[in-house]
Amino acid sequence: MVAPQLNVNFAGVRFKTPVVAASGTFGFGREYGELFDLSRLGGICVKGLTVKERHGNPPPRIAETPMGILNSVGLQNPGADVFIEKELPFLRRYDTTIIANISGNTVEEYCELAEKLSEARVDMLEVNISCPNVKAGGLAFGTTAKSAALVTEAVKKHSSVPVMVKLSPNVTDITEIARAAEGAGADALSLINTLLGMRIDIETRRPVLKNNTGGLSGPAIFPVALRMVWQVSAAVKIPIMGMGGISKAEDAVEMLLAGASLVCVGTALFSDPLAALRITEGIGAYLERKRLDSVSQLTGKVQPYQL
Amino acid sequence: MVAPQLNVNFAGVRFKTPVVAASGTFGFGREYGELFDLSRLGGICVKGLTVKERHGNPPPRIAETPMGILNSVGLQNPGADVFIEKELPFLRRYDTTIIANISGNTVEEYCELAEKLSEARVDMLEVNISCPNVKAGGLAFGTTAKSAALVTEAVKKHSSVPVMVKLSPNVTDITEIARAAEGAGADALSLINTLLGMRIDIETRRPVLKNNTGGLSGPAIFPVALRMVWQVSAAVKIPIMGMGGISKAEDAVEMLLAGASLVCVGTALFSDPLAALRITEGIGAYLERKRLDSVSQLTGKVQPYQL
Amino acid sequence: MPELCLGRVADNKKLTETVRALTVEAEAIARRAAPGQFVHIRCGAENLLRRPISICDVSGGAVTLVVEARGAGTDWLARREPEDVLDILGPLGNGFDTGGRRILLVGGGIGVPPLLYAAKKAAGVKRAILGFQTEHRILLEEEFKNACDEVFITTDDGSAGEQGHVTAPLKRLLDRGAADAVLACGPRPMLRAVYELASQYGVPCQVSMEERMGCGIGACLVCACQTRENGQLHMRHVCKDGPVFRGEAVVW
Amino acid sequence: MPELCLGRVADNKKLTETVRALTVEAEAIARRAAPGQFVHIRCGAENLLRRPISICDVSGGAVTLVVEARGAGTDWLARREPEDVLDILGPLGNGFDTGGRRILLVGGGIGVPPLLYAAKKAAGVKRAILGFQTEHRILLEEEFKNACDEVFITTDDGSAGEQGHVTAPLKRLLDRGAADAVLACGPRPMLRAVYELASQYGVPCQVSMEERMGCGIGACLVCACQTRENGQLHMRHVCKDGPVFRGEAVVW
Ligand SMILES: Cc1cc2nc3c(=O)[nH]c(=O)nc-3n(C[C@H](O)[C@H](O)[C@H](O)COP(=O)(O)OP(=O)(O)OC[C@H]3O[C@@H](n4cnc5c(N)ncnc54)[C@H](O)[C@@H]3O)c2cc1C
Ligand SMILES: Cc1cc2nc3c(=O)[nH]c(=O)nc-3n(C[C@H](O)[C@H](O)[C@H](O)COP(=O)(O)OP(=O)(O)OC[C@H]3O[C@@H](n4cnc5c(N)ncnc54)[C@H](O)[C@@H]3O)c2cc1C
Ligand SMILES: Cc1cc2nc3c(=O)[nH]c(=O)nc-3n(C[C@H](O)[C@H](O)[C@H](O)COP(=O)(O)O)c2cc1C
Ligand SMILES: Cc1cc2nc3c(=O)[nH]c(=O)nc-3n(C[C@H](O)[C@H](O)[C@H](O)COP(=O)(O)O)c2cc1C
Ligand code: FES
Ligand code: FES
Repeated sequence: MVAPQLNVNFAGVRFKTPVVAASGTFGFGREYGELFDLSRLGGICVKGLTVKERHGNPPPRIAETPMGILNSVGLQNPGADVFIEKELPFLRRYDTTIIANISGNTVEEYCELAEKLSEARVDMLEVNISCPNVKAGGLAFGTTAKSAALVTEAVKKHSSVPVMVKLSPNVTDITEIARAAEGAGADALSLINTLLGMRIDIETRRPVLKNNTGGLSGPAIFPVALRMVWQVSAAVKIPIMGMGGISKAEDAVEMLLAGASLVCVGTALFSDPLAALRITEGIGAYLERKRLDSVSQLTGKVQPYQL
Repeated sequence: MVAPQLNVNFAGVRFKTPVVAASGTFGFGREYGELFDLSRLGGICVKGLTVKERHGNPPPRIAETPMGILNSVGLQNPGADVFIEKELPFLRRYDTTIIANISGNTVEEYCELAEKLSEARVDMLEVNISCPNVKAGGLAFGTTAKSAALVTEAVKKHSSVPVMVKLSPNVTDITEIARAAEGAGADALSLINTLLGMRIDIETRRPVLKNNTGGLSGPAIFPVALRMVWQVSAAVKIPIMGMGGISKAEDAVEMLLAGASLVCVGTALFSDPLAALRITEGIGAYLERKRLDSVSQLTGKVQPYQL
Repeated sequence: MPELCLGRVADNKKLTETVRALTVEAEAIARRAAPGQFVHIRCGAENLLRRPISICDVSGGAVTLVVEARGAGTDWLARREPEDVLDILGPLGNGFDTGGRRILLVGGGIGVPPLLYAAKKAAGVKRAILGFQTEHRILLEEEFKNACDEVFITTDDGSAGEQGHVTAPLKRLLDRGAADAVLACGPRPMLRAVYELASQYGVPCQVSMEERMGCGIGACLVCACQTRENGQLHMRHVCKDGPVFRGEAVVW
Repeated sequence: MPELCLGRVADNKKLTETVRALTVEAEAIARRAAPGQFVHIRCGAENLLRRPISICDVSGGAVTLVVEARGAGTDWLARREPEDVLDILGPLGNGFDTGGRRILLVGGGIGVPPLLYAAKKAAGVKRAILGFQTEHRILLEEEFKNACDEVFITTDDGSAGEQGHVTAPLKRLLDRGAADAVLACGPRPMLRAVYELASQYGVPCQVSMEERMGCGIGACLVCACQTRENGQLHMRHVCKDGPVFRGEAVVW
């Protein structure tokens, strides 16, 4: 039998494998690039970019929770210009798909970022309207259908590359936001960003994070992420990049079956820096075992029970 | 030093200890009553009651997730009348506070339940507007401020005992719902109910739960629960019963510091049937170590960082 | 009345490539255990839920548990070593009624072990039909031969005993009128086939059902099993009302 | 260039009630390790995050890690036994600059071990001030005596060495003009006091900072440490830009 096809055509963009590094957990690839060849990844979502440099929130910025972590980085990044000048050329040396994750305080900032980064020829944009760790922008845009549509529409006008909108799980009905983004022209959706959480140090009576709250990621949130991908995939026609707690190939397969075309791996990299590669291999092995010749044959193939 | 006071006056109702068994995980107490003396509990929230008997959802109704479980019981219960006749007298033999958890398909059903159960002299009502496992009623009432207020107001009119409203975490802004319930007369709030989640069996390509989705509980959700209790306690003046993933005394202390006056223990009972007792002891030990003379001194005493 | 015990592992014996027999000292449980009952075992801090495992045998203050390593929890359990301490809740559930003059035990795969204690406890003439996939998966053959008057082995591939399913020897025995009661444990399709066959011959059949569990004691209502009793539908619970049900009560 | 290694535990020696010295065979890491660098260790499946532990010493293909059991992860680590295999990422970060004619090492508590390898690697005259809470918490006194020209011990309660903080002997040595460089590791308040004292004497001071970590390699940006360099504020990262920073660069 020929080895199963792992490549995916996602909103017109080619991914060598269905496994992508999640934004914010992978920086701009330099560090993980010292541990393995970045060309082995399907794609890289770079750290969230803003118009101007941001220093982020004060530390501590991370806390451990049962099978999860909380982070409150707060979009620290050198700004889009520095990224384009210093980081993108480095990433371009690798044969992998580069996705720029963008966050604005205003719709105008999103547009400016979209323009700059699509001109710089990243392969795709991921519009972050779901960061729980910044005051202005971020999550605020992601919690109503109206503002999600507004941002999406504006970004689409200013982008020459496909636009993916990253959804927040901190909402009553994620399908409503998903449909709004689709209606406004999004080429794809990514979900989920982190769930807002908190921990308190009972000795000091202080929150563990200096930002008081942070975003919950890791295996703990996997069932929520899977449910949301399943719901959203039934609600929209555009393809989905699924993430949230994926730490092994079996999780990735569940996510694909639930309706994702690609998966992102984030927090799992902290325990195992090679997690994305192991997951890629595991998906291949699963396909072989099931005698399927392409990973795309998994997408959305869960058979729900009729209620 | 005298042993610290563990009793709590909660919306006018006395609880011997701050540790209560969570609704749906404890049945009507008979089974756990074979393992320990129920009088050692601060209170018992009984299994969700409906007007008529309900058989619940088909099995499998449970799935394991990383540090969490999904359940889709679907409010199986014998109906309020049978409870009043057969179960309440049994529970009354113990010196513990009895809270009736009620779910309706309509506002009228909630009222009927409130009337019957408060006449039957349960100590308190917990109005479940947050069950993710039933089609009608349940969660639907808990996801908008308006419907939450509607149910609360109606139940208050028909209840002669204090009314606590149980909030869902599956919402964009839980403080909005909390304030609506408070405004409509709720005497207390309890949170959180389960987060909606899913798992898929990658061999059969079927959801693990026959109901497709289920409610996520257990340590995995603790950071989300803690954050919500913290947010809600800042938004309302009525007291809060905090729950979601509490499995040890330290978790309970965090929850109290975040703003809860009582804590519920649910899923932790499945790993350790004596969890509620161990948590009670641990809270006492913490108070002694910190030289505090009453558990109420913990409520809301987290010192957040100024942002 | 279930007990919560810390039981010391006295022995861990390999039965097949994936199946282990654990002997666990748990006096309070051993003393009360009835055939067909189970225990609910904590399998390390990583696994939030306990795992239900049937009581295969009781001797002195110890219970024998036969565990097949399938997933994370049973895998953990199968690796326990002598002197390890297990957190066990039991004995739980309603077991087999072992009364009757001529008892026929029908087990499939990992459903075989729970029948051993039933065989030992039953008073009458005892026969057992034990079905496995293949020869090297056969469990407890000697033990059943010691406890029963007659033992029939079937394997799916014919590598040992009779080739095929347990239903073939079952039918022959029922044809002979050799059973007053059938006690079955194994995968659901097998249980159903056994029950249906037995009921054709008017022989009462008890089946031991499996369902995913939470509390294990009847409080959380997750381990539902629908039954029809006196024409009425009920939602029963495997952990408390079962695991053993009358075959005709189960809504198959 | 960090390496991801599976390192075999060769030894686990008890140093104090809560502190263990683990010797781990990890050739690729040992070969490149510089004083002040650390490794990031997986501590069992229950702990999602790795734990950063400094390299205390290197000999042959093995690194010595001195671990204080404080929480879930270090507790797990401290219980590893010979032949256990550890998943280690390292060596990580920027270590100490051990150049200079007369080096003064100042360590507090579990901040003492990382200075040992610096003492061994430094060429000049080496002195060490090591502060502990109390006598039975003293770590590596012999080792430092072997590696340094002079060693001063302080304890908070005066049960051994000089009573008080490391700053007292530090001031005396600085008064004597006995140091061209100070290298410090310990709790943040101590680091700050040591840096401020050294800077009063115009002696450059390097400090090893602690922060909670995710990736450990500079990608996730969680381990932030604010610095002021050439008048400009920067958000640096302990895992990659540190753990060792110039005292005057840190925004205390
Ligand atoms: C009453 C009863 C008696 C049993 N007796 C035995 C026995 O003597 N020996 C033996 O090897 N096995 C027995 N089983 C089956 C055994 O409980 C499951 O194989 C085991 O729970 C699977 O856990 P895992 O960690 O290996 O699998 P996982 O897939 O990791 O389990 C995930 C979750 O699903 C549950 N689960 C998965 N499969 C089953 C199943 N078949 N039945 C119930 N829950 C399941 C687990 O308990 C756990 O909660 C019995 C089951 C029941 C209900
Ligand atoms: C560069 C560096 C070098 C270190 N070298 C050593 C050493 O050689 N020996 C030693 O015993 N300890 C050392 N530490 C401290 C050690 O990493 C912490 O004690 C350890 O992470 C605590 O983990 P835990 O599981 O015991 O605690 P938990 O409270 O369970 O930890 C929860 C989370 O907080 C983090 N955390 C808690 N305390 C600290 C801390 N003080 N610093 C950083 N993260 C923390 C943990 O890593 C984990 O992510 C070092 C820390 C850093 C940053
Ligand atoms: C440390 C950290 C930083 C993150 N930063 C970003 C970010 O800049 N932009 C973004 O869209 N998502 C960010 N995320 C969210 C992740 O991309 C991802 O959506 C989430 O962590 C869930 O996936 P996981 O459980 O695999 O980590 C961050 C997550 C972590 C843990
Ligand atoms: C099996 C199960 C059944 C539940 N049934 C109910 C119910 O009937 N009514 C209700 O308000 N909450 C119900 N819940 C939710 C719990 O009361 C609690 O809010 C939730 O499980 C979070 O707490 P925990 O993590 O401590 O379990 C149920 C939870 C579980 C696990
Ligand atoms: S497992 Fe809880 S009722 Fe059966
Ligand atoms: S821990 Fe990830 S950047 Fe330092």
